[in-house]
Amino acid sequence: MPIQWLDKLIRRARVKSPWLLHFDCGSCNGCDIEVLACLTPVYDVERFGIVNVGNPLHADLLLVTGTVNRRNGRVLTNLYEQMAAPKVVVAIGSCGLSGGIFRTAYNVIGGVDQMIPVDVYVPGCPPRPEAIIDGVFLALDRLSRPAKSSDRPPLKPVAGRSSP
Amino acid sequence: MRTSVIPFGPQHPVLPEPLQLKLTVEDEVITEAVPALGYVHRGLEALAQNRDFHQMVQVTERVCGICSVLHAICYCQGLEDIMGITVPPRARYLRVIWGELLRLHSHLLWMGLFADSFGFESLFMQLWKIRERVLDIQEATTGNRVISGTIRVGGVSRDMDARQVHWIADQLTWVAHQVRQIEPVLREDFTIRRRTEGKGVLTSAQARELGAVGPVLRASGIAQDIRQTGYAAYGELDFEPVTATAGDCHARCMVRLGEIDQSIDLIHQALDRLPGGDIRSEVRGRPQGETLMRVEQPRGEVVYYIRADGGKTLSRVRIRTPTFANIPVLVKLLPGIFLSDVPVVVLSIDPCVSCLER
Amino acid sequence: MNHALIILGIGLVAGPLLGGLAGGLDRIVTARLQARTGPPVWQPYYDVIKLMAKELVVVNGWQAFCVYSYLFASMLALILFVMQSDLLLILFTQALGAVFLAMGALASTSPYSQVGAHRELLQILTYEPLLFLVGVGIFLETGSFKISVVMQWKDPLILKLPLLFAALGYVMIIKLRKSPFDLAASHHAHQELVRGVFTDFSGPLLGMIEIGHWYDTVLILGICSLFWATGPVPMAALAAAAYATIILIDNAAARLNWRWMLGHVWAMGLALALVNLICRHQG
Amino acid sequence: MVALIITFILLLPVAAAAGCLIVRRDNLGNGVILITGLALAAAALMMVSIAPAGLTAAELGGRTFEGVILAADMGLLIIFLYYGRRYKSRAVLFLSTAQMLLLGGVEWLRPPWVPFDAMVFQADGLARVMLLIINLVGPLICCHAIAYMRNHERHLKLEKSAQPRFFFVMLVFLGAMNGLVLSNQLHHLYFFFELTTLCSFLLIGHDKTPTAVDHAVRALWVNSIGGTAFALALVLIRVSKDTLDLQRLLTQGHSPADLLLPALALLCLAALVKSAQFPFQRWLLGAMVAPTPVSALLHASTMVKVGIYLMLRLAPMIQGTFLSRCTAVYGGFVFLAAAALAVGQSNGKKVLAYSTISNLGLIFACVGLNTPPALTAAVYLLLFHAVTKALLFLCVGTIEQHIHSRDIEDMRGLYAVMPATALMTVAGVLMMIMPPFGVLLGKWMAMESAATDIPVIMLVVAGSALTVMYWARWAGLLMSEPVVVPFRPERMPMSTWAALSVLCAGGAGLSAAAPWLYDLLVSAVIAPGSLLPVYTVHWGIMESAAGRFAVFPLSLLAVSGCLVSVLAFRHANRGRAVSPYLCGEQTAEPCVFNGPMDQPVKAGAKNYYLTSIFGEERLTVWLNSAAAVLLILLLGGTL
Repeated sequence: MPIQWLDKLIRRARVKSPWLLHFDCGSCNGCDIEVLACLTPVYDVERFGIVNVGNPLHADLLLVTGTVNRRNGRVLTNLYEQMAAPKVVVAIGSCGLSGGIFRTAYNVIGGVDQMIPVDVYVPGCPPRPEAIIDGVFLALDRLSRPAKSSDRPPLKPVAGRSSP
Repeated sequence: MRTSVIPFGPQHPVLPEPLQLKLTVEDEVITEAVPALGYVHRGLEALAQNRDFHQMVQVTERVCGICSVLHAICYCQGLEDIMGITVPPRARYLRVIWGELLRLHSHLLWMGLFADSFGFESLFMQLWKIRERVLDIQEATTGNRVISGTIRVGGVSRDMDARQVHWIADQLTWVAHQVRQIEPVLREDFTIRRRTEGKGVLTSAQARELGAVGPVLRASGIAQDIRQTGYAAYGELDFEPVTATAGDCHARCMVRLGEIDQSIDLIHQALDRLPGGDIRSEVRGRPQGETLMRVEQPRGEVVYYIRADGGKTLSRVRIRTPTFANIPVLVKLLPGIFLSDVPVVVLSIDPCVSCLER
Repeated sequence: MNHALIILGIGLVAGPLLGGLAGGLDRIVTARLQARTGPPVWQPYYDVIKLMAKELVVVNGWQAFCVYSYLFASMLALILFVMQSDLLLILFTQALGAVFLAMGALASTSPYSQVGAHRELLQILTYEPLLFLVGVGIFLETGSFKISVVMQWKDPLILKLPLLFAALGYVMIIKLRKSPFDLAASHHAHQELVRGVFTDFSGPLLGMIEIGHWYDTVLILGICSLFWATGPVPMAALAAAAYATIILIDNAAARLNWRWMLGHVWAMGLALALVNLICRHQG
Repeated sequence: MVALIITFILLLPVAAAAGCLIVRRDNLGNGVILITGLALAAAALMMVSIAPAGLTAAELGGRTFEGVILAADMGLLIIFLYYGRRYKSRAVLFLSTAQMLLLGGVEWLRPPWVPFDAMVFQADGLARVMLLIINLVGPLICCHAIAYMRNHERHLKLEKSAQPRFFFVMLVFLGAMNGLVLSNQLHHLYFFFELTTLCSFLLIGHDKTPTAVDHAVRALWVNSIGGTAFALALVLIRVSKDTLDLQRLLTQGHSPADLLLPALALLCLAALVKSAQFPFQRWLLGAMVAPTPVSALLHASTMVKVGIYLMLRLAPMIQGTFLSRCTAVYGGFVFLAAAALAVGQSNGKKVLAYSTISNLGLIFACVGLNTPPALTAAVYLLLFHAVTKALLFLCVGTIEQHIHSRDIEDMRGLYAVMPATALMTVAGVLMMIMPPFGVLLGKWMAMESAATDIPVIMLVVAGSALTVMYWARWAGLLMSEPVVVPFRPERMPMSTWAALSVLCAGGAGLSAAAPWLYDLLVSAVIAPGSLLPVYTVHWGIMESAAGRFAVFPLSLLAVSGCLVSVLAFRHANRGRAVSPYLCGEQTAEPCVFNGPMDQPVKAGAKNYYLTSIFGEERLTVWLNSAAAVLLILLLGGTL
């Protein structure tokens, strides 16, 4: 009984206190300024306990914008691996989803899910702050569920992940 | 004296964008700074070779989300120059309005990040609160908050009615009032001056030599603003470049503060004189020829070189962005300052890595 | 014996209870000052519970040693305070905690952590003399370092030691990690050092540091309240007023650098303390 | 019984020293050293357990003993003259000649007169504290030196071992120290004082490298200033009083009309020189070229404490004088100044040297304050500083022989290489700055007693903060690299291991036992009369009118807290290991990130030494000048 109660408390705390790490892979800044706008007075995500911690070791939530290339993909994987479980990933914007308008550019591998497992996709070019907040909440839903190791497929080996 | 090596970026909370600076530090004084780029490089210019030149407008808007309209304007002006298209006066005025709105939101955004870089979080919040109003105007007039998508070759794709014109003027009056309230803080506050004055000083000779552009150049006392060339409708509007003489971070902030007022004034002027008529001329045929087009972005002068061989796609689009021009300045300014001033100096050139790397 | 146990319990509980509450109020007040709504008042508890339930990710095992020692020292300092023990001993104990935190940060090789640790040490260097002089000032007024004696003192000390109280203000700003002196670690990571000393702590260890910080907050506010120790109401009022002032300063100032902090706080703070002490006791 | 122990404790080291010189075989020599050490320790402990007592002149053969001492004095000065000529040091020549003239003068004009019932050697409270330090710490350091010197000579590739000579001097030094603290006649004390100077000179120059010789000569002439001041003081006292007997001088007290006060000021100068206080600190810094056990024994634990010892002896005589007050401010100043210079150092031994000077300054300040609580603080600091600093010096010596560097930066992540030594170093550092350990207990007492003196307390609080700064960063970086290896003591010789662990455990144990030491030892030093004790001790809590330090409860809590933290450490090592934060560009190699052009770059922060603020070159001149001004004030004030 106390265990259940504690478990409930912990899951509630996880939902109430998601700390986010924002990483801009190869975005045009459009999504990034909208992510930042979420923190500011009009949207104020701190209402929900969301804090931009800027450090993978502290974060629960990885917000990724932009397309992935070999170089920033390496950084992305490094950051993801440094985060402590339970963690969720939200890909933001058309580029983060699939590569978007840059999909065919020579230095673009594609969306974020080419590198790390993505939990929530937020479409838009750029998505509105409301959409981003909504995406975060969908991700929190996932955080509140008991984590199973099967939820996390091992990272796919992608060229460029490790340093040459 | 012991030296430390610090990677500053690519993921760093001070820089929203991935840019790495390898800093060599002695007791928190920078002795060497080496920038490492390439995290955002997508290969945009090459996309011109497999998109038609109309589609390419959307791509240029996404060179950078903060400078989007002005990239599109520059690109379209280039093509209009090649194809000999005259843009209707109303479209030229609308371009000015959107361009200046963009400058307004970009400068407010920068100012907020700048405040954050020296740890003045409440100022960041206040500035971004004002900025939201500017984004509201953008959204009301273009349908999108950040990337407007209204610029077309030959003109613009959206018009605004008289009611909107009125509303925009009202909103801008509010913005101007808010900015005036914050201005004394940025100008006078002891802690801000302590953190910005005398930091990252660039003399006018250095600015010329290193090829600085935009507010960085103007803060070093050189009154150069590409808008004075009179593209779009600027030739018909009254304005003077905002300059400062100190050449330090505080001066750069003051120039941008002045430009916020200037932009509001320009939009008011443009709204007052907004002519009637069409918003887009017809575009016929395929472009052939080459051109070099310059436009003043919030971060400074952007240069587009466009070459067309008469095909559906362009054979070359080359973009020299303002941040690209200002990076040598940054590398020059960093050695000798304190580690705690690195974010302030880096942000004072308003780096846009997405522009820089394309 | 029973009495002592109750006091011990109060000391143990007061830290998380009051400290967390103070943290929550701080976040709400700060948010309001920034035209935002802010999180609920119990947000710090959510944060800590979440952190404690996270995966244990470590850079270096010594971090755990140092964090536990830090928390232990901070708890001990507050308990000694609640037990109305010797003021200097309390100050030494809290310094012990601060040193362990810096040592924990030094245990990681990340330059951010290392630079943060050094700044933390510089902060200790900056505020320690002032904090001890506050103790000395209280001693010179009341004739004892024991808080039990100070608590029975009839006159508000702030009337006799106003300049020393101002010097304590510097200490509080530094100790509570507020602008313009939040150099080693800021509450929200937008500074050049990411989170400075906290950078390489994660999950449960970070949660424990947060709890330690609650204890520190209560202790420093407690020391501040000694300046009007005529009863619980004026004590609480003085602490609340000081805390509110510091939040206000935090929101109206940019972060300065450590050179300025060291020079200014030593010059101003020591001068204030010296003038006050000399005026009262050798003039 | 007492006579036996005193004779034993004085003669055994000398005999053992001679033995070392004669035996010249490693194992046998080592055995002699170890057995001597054990015997000395036992004798010192026995001395503590019996009532204060002494040896009178009659028991020592009266005038004959005086003659022996005088001859030895002259012999010593002739040796000084010889070295002065050999190393062409005019200062040594001049100062030694001056001392000879002064001594000869006093002998000729008014020969010291020692009545048959006068005490020649006396083991009172203070002497017993000193005896404990000398005979417990000293032998441990000698024990450490056995393996150290073997490695040292292997490293230097010596053909003929200089070890017999080394241990000869070390043991003679122990005897000299014992004699010094037991002497009751000032002119006897002078002899032992000079003998320690000679030992120090010989040991600093032991390696015979040009630097070593240079620094040894410097130590010799600087200390000769102290000797000269001492000799001059002897003359002055002799001229104004009819006795050189310390006990009698104390009971007679002083009257402003006579020359006693200037004489005391001169003795104070001698003490300051011996304790390497500013502006005489350079000899001690130079002395760091000596093998580390020498630094530990002479220049941290015992010889530099002679100054303190002398001042503590004289404290009752200068109570309430300007001299005393001036010493307090001066000591406080040195505490701050040396701590500031220590911040700017990355050389481990230099940090230790400055820290020693700094702590001695604090003790001088306590003696200068000259109130019973302050003197208690001085005795505690004396005791615990000796143990802790010996440990730290020996640790640095061990580390230096292993990694061939004494630079703090090179000790980064030492835990992975030398876990046991690294841990003991950290323990030593924590003992220097943290409650509930003894040094901090002393510092707490010092602060509580200095609180009424505003200039002194200002200096002390500032110095104390600087102290925390330079110690904490050192302790922190020993654990710096990622620790992956399980705990595995490195291989070190039994003698090294024994010395380090006994010192470490002893320091911690003594700290916990500090309240009992008060009743046992310390209170006897401060209040030999019928004064009320300064501190009351019950349940291991020391309480005075001004404050309360719960030593024993805090020690218990500290032990339990430490155990919990160790469990946490072990638990954390089972957690998932990640690389430190390097902005997302970390690589598989520790502390290497992908830098510009995708090249691996070694990241890393070095310590702040703040040389622009606390640099030696920058500050020393100013600090020396300030100290000289204070010193002139101190000496001039007595005239």
